[in-house]
Amino acid sequence: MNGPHDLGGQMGFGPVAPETDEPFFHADWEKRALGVTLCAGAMGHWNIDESRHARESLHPAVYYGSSYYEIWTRAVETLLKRHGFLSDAELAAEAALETGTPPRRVLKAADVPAVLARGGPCDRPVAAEPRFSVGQRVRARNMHPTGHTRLPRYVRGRTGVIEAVHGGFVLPDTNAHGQGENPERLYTVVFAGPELWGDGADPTLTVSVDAWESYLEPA
Amino acid sequence: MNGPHDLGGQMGFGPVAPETDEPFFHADWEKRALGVTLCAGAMGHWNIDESRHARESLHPAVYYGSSYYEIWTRAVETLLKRHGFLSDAELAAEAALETGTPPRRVLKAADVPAVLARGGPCDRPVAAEPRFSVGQRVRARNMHPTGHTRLPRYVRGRTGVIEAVHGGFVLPDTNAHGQGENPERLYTVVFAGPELWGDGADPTLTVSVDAWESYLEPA
Amino acid sequence: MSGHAHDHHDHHHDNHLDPMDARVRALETILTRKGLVDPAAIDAIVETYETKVGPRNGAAVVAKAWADPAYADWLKRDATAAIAELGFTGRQGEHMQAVFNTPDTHNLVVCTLCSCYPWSVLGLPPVWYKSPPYRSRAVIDPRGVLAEFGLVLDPQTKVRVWDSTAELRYLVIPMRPAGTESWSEERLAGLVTRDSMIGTGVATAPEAA
Amino acid sequence: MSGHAHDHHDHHHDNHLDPMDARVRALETILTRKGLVDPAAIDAIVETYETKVGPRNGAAVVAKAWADPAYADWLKRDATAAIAELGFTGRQGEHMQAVFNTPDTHNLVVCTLCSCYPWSVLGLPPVWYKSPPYRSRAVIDPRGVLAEFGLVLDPQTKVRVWDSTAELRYLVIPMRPAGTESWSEERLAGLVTRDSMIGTGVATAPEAA
Repeated sequence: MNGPHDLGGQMGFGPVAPETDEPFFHADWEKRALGVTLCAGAMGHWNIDESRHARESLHPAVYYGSSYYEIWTRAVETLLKRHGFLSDAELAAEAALETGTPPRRVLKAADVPAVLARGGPCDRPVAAEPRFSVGQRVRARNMHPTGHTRLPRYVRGRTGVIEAVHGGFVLPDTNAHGQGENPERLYTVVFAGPELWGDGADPTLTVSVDAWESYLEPA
Repeated sequence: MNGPHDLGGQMGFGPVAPETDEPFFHADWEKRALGVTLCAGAMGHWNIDESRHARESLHPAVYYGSSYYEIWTRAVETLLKRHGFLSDAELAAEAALETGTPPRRVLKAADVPAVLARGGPCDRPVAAEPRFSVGQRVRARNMHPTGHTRLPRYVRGRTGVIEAVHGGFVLPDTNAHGQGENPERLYTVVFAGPELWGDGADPTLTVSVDAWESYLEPA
Repeated sequence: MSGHAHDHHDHHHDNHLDPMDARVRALETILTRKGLVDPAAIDAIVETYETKVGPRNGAAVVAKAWADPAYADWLKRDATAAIAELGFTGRQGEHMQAVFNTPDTHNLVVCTLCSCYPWSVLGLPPVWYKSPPYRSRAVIDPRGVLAEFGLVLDPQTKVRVWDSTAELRYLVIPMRPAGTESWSEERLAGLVTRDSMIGTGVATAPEAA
Repeated sequence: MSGHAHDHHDHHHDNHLDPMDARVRALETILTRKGLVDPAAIDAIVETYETKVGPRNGAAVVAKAWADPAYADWLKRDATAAIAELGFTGRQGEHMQAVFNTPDTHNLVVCTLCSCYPWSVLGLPPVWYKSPPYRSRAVIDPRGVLAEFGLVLDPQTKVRVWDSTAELRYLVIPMRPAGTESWSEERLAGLVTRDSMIGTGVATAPEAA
């Protein structure tokens, strides 16, 4: 979706504000928000693509008016409700009122190190030969799906060069919507600054994205 | 600028909400906001392009979280401050504290009908022959200025057809920034839906924009 | 729109708590004290758009175009002059263009970049016209938008969207309803809704009027 | 950012009034009561990223790459394996790629679409990395962004921006500072800042360390 999250090239947000000696967290609730988000995800009822789509589906006023842990919190509430673990009545009452979906698993403290160290690899074997090869010129498709995608708007319709051909990876566009992993090959595609941003662009700039095969067409 | 105002093709704002028997105003302050904005503009110290740029320069969280009269109010405060008519101290004290810039003119009630009926035409003679002709294929430039522009992001880099060649009009890109009216010819350019939005687009759709000559290049 | 977005927006319609009320009042007070703004001029502006300049202007233009082929032709060639002939001129109507619906093509007007709207013939724009849902979707999903207004076009009908990116202001001339052949201009004008002149509606059928 | 934007945002740093505090507390309470979340697991997650997984991991990788050409070569060919060799694996580091700064090219990592970041070697991302100013501008005006970090590149230096749009996670290997020829890996690691591994900084010069 062309949502608020697709920020490449947008303007009007002001300067970057690096913090000296930035703390790990700026409030205790941020620690709990991180933990709740990871524990809820560890139940195994949704994947990272569905999580990302829940975040980018927040109203743009909310997305831009919220810190990132607030975005995470609002999104995990959405996911918990969608999958039957939480109700609006429970949130309003601040109490557990319903039985809800039984979880596939619950993350225990003792398992945290192993679970974090394992992560969630999303490479998958793909039998087909790559459609594109290193050095080939390709165009990022001018696509505007209403669902989740990972092709940012600023490269769509622009021409770049394949720099690396990777193996297969889970396709976010279907995986986010319960339509399967449909692994496709991934490519690193490099775009010249002026191709992306026009005549005034920094001529020394190149930008790469990692694009699934169906995001690309021969140039 | 690629600001929050450039909404064509963005997603995530929800359904349109038509109101039955919508009132002219939803609160009394909206009436005063309209009047203050028009009266302040009638002093003659800024033009409509500078006004629009003040609105689109609001932080995106504010722009998307505000009603349109709130956007107008925040922008007119910016303009009044920029041109020396108002200070933050005055806004904080809710009182007139400083003399400020003398206004070129002040709109009186008796003059309102004539001023509104006259409006502010922005057609200007342009001596040069048009660079493009009706039926010609043109490409909207892939430009990303940091200042004001009226070429929406969704047509940039896309190819359309000149449908009408108009006369000269004040160029917003310079006029918004006190860099002169620099009138250029205006063209109505029509784009096919699939050219703008890709293969899934409504094949019966065409969209036109009105584009100044320097926004276009031969396709 | 999610429940949280509603959390975020609802206060704009809650006049009792709206901080904009105090903010605009303070602004007007300061500017009045400084002699920059005349409150009576504000009253006159508000009165103009509440009582004088509104969609009845546009409806008169449309009705005349329906009733008088020569006028329709003039409107097609030089809308600014043809509309001025009826006395409708001025702010946000300085450069007008009339676009005519046909059995083949439905026209829809939007301003994706701000809130450009033909004030001189339609008055002040409605809230939805200025809001992100309409501005974002009219150019990519016009049929979806029209459905939210209860208007379902024939799939064969072409949709032409006019994005008001410059100072041209567009007035849609809806198709004249059947069964109105003998009607006066004044009676015809009663069929012309504001939405039909934006393109989010069509003219009212005589039996419904 | 305008004063009004500050109005809008400042409450996020005012912990006393922050409604998020109550919201997250309620959420954790409900989920705990329902047996879906174990508060001790949350504690363990927080402790992991406060004390175990952070930029010192990445600094060890960089220092080893500086000290050991064979390791640097392995890191270039298969960063995931080379980094796992040092014990750094897992969440948001499953598929790693190391990108090496050279006298000609400076690398910069961003995630324009969300907040993708190599947790296994850098820990949790800083607030600015996840925020719209950085995410929007890194791909269109990287030199302007770097200047806000106090880093002014030679105009001849090429800037290569890596937008983390998939599950590959990028670790920038900054250039080894001159005058460190005899240094141990451990001492070298002390020169490797977090920002130098994102590309918003360079390694600390020995005289400044």
